[in-house]
Amino acid sequence: MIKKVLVANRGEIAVRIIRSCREMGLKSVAVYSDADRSSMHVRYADEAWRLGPAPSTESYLNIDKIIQVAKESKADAIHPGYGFLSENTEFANRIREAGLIFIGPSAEAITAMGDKMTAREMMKKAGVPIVPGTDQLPESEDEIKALARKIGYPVMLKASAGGGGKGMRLVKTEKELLPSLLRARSEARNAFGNEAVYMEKYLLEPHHIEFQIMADNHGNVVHLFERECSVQRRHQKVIEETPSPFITEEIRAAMAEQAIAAAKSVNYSGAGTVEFLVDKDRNFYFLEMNTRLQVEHPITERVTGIDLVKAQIKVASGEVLAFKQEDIAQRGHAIEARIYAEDPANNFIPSPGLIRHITQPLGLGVRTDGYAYEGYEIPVYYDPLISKLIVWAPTRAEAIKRMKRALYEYKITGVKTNIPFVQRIMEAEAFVKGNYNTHFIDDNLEQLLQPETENTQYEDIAMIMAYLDFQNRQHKRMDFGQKAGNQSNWKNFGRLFRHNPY
Amino acid sequence: MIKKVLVANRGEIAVRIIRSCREMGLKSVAVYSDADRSSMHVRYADEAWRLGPAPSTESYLNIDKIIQVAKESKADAIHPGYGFLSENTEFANRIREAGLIFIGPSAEAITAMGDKMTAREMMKKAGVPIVPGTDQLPESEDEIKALARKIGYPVMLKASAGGGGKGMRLVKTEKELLPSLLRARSEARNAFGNEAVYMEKYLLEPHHIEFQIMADNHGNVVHLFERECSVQRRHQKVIEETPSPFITEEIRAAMAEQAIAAAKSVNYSGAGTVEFLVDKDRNFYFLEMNTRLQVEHPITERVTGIDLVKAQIKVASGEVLAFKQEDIAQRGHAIEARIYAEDPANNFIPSPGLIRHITQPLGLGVRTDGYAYEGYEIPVYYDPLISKLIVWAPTRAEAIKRMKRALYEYKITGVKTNIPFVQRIMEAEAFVKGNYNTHFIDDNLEQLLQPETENTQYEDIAMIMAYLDFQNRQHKRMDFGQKAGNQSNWKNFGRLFRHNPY
Amino acid sequence: MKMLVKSGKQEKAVKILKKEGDLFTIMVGDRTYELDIVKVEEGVYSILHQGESINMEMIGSDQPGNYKVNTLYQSYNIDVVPALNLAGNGRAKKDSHQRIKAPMSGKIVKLKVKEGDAVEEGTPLVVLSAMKMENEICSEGKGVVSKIAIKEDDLVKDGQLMIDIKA
Amino acid sequence: MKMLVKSGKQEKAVKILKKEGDLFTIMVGDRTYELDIVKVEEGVYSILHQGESINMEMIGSDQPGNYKVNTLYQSYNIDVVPALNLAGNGRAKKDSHQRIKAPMSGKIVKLKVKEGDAVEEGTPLVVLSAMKMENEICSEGKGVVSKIAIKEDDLVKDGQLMIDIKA
Repeated sequence: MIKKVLVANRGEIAVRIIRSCREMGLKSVAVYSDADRSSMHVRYADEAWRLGPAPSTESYLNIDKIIQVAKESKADAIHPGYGFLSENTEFANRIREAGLIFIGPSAEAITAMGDKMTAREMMKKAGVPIVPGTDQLPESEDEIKALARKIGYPVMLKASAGGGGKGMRLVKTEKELLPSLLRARSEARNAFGNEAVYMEKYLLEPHHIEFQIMADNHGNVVHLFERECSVQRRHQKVIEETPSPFITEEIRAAMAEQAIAAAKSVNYSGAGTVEFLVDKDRNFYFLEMNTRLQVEHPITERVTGIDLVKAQIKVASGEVLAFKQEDIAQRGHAIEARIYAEDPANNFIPSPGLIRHITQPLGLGVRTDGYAYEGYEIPVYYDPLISKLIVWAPTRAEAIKRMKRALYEYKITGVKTNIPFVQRIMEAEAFVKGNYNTHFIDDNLEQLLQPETENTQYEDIAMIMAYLDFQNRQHKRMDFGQKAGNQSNWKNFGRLFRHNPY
Repeated sequence: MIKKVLVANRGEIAVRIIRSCREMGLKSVAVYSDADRSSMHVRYADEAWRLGPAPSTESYLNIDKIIQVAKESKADAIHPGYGFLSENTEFANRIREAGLIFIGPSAEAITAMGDKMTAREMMKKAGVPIVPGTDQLPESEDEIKALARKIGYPVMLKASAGGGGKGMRLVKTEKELLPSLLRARSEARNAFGNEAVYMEKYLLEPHHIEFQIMADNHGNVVHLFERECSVQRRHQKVIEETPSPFITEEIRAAMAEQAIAAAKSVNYSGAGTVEFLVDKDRNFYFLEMNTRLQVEHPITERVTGIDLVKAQIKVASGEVLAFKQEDIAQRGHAIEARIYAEDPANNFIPSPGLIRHITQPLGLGVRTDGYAYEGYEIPVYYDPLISKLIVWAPTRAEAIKRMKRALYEYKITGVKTNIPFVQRIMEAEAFVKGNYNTHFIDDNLEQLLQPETENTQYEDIAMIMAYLDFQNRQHKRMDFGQKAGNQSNWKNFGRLFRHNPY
Repeated sequence: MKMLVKSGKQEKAVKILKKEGDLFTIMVGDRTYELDIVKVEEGVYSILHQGESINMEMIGSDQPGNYKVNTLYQSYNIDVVPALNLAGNGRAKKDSHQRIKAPMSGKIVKLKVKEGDAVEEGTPLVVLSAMKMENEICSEGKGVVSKIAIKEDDLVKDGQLMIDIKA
Repeated sequence: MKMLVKSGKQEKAVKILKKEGDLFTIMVGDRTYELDIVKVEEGVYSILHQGESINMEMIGSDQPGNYKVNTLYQSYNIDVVPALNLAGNGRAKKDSHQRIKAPMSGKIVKLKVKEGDAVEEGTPLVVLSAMKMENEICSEGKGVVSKIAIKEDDLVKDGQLMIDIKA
């Protein structure tokens, strides 16, 4: 039924979605901003259409233009990816009004779950446990302070329309409350066009564990097990794994049941994720439901063998789910590392720029979902995610070792990345033992940022290499000046660096 | 117990073995010929030691030198990979005499199975069905002709010490017999240092189906199911898949039983492969046993989840197999395509040379085992295998589509490759239906070599691009001559091709 | 200088009608294309044509103006040549020599003819070993070996002249 | 000209004692190394040292002789400088100016000071947005804003001077 899919996104997720379209024999339409003309999703799709200037508000968030392109290109369905318009009710509605298929749940489900406060209310009614907290915060600063005192510090500020850590702030003392609120509102406004913020109790030693849901339009809802996402920095996930090393079989079953109940309460359709916070005593609370594909969906794909994008497209076409709950099993262990263009040594500031060299890790049990290539300039306008590195192995211990091996192979030059930081996480005792919660990075930051112990020999050799390269260049330059004379000299020298197979 | 592994091989298999060593925390020692100083296995290993000049006889086949390097580098085990010395009894013996561990079976098992004629004798005794054929061929040309007539054409010439299609020739008529024998002997001598050749009946519409065996030193022997390897060109495998679309569950069980019987008859230890020919009526015959890791082992790894190199190393360390027969299942479907540096349009002649550009396929369900990188010059001395592309999906139909998607992403420039040819195989009706035997490539060669139907538009655009590039270069060159004058002109033009993200 | 572009038997004139930024309006033969052309990697171009995303890879050769242009499955051998040269172009076709070039890089393991030998179509000339395979190279026609430019054990490069045969 | 090589606080003389093919015997400071050095990719070298396989990636900067050299986990910032220059080298250290440079490429969303303003350690100066995150950049010390080289909505490049503060 669906023949041509417009992917209203960019970066790795656009490429990933187009991959599945290609495997299904569907035509794909990429859209791009001026900053993305040479981006991989444009090169990889069957068609590519311009949206507008670089800022997302004028391109990837421009509903009118996206629908216009869908019509001109004769696409019959739109996949929103994650971020951007993926949880925007108006977008879903406008697509359906235009006679096109939105690859996602109903606008009602998005509205219900998209507004975190409404979602809390609904879960309360459905009997799903929720974290103690407030409705939308009032204007009065005194009232806000009173609410925070009542809940008790630390508290969490969250964008009502939020997701992905944007507009989220942890507040530990009253002094930080108002400045953090301003920042949260500003980020929420920029990211979602909605500055409503609410407040929740901050749980102790919490785990962030989520369940993948898949539902069709015929009343079938299944879960595809959990993802443990507690390795976070500033509420931004860095490492995800499945199964969770923390929960027991009983808790897993109870959470799965509640996740399905949550999805059913909004007549959910398509792929969705029910996020829970789990405290140190394994009490779990509904946190939010993301009504879209999740960044970390590949680890679920790896342990279940199900291609979630294909499943989404089939559900949107009206098909019945191809698998029943009893068909779905978690096999082995998968870990995902998000590779960001950022500088961990310098407070993790983003590091956009030109990719001078990239070597992807390959081989047994390794999957890379990325979009960067040699010579690509990562723009400053969008997310710093370069790629996702996913490994699988029969056991968690082996998966960690495989991840270390893959990170060893992963070379990206030109921009700074968090690869060495992720490597350190894989070596950290708490992570290796599976004994960590959302404070893991903060608690271990010093160790995670520590450089390798000094190696005089490597430093000496690095100095030698700099010297040789410098000399090599000097001699070359000299030769440009004096033609005949020194020529043989530097050429000889130059040749020392080139390998001749004959 | 094993702490440092010397890998007595090169190319993709050396890299693949070192990957598993790295994941196990073992140090790796690469060895290299002069043609391979800049090869990936040298760069990827912890240590790298020179063996000698480019020709294999002076490097990768130089037993003395390899053992000397093992001692100097303090390696305690040697992994032979496939090809080269992997099935050389003397090598296995010399390693053990030097007090080192050979990661492979006993010298006796290699001898028994390595000599194809001895192996046939043993299987006859063990009750495993074998293909009608001869012992080592006599010197007399008349006698050879008589033997061939007795078996009946077509017959197959095979190197007694052979493997991997080297020294193998199909002979359809008496006229071809002696020239083919000369060629087979020459190839056998060069590849294995042994020119003994024997003759077998050539079966009708045969399938080449093999079983992966894993055995430890404590009497445990398991099989890891079959691989269908009937897509061959000149007895060189091109595509392998598992499960086989041809055999039934009953035949699979019967073949597995015989494969285990074959391995037990030589007290086998480590990873091995029992190859069968299966005729159109699903009668199966023992063909040979390869006493080493097989090129196509990754598809077995993918459907069973077992890392065969790690399993080999553990067995060599004296460990008991970590899995029992009932733990091993075939899940989903895996296909491997061998990517060769060769020119299908020009009689498949090898195409060594400089890799100017390479883009590896990535994403869900794709594994690449290769060793080439941008700027690497594939030497003329060794095998033309660049990499192996392995895909997995829940079903065979989806795996084929995924393979097509991965091939679409796979770009290698500078040398000619068989990527378009493999793409065509994935589209061929007989392959898609799973209805093919070892004649598949010959029977479909014309279709498999046919170029895409003409696309005037693409040709026009290609002409435009050549024109623009040419003009661009011309203007650049002019500018070198006349400094100031035309400068802005070509610079402007040059800039048209560069994307500026700001 | 006016240039023509050749691809196989086709010969067309190319004319840039307009360019604004990355957008080109170009006429090739009697057809006009509006193309959005961006160089994305060395020798790799992303081209948008009426929405369609086309990737082309250009490989220059030693000969100026000669390109191999790869699209997804197709590979075009294209020459950009001065318009003048085309008329009187009679190269190679009527050559009475058969120039045997190495079809791949490799090593000469056997030389089967010597200068002055008469050969037929199919007469084996040399055995070239590359990547572990021995490849016999045969004469494509009748003639006399006029020159042998290699000897046994030589390493040859793809395209290197090995033997000249006079018809 | 005699050159010295600096890495962090280290300063060493490098001397090539011998080279044969890819094999170098080189003295750095008072240690001698025998290295087999091959360039394998642009800016990437494979080095063998007593059997150990070491990969180094060299990234040159705009400043001649300045390199970032990456090994597996370590990154060295190395300068090759004329021996003469080192003695009287007193740059930067005693500078009484605080030069606030953009720590990343991005967009100035808010400018929080103006020329002439007095600032303390921790005074917010600008808010820089990059990759969807807002980053507040603060003064590292006390002083007076002597120059502002940017304005709101400007796109800045990593390392670009934004504000000059006089102590």
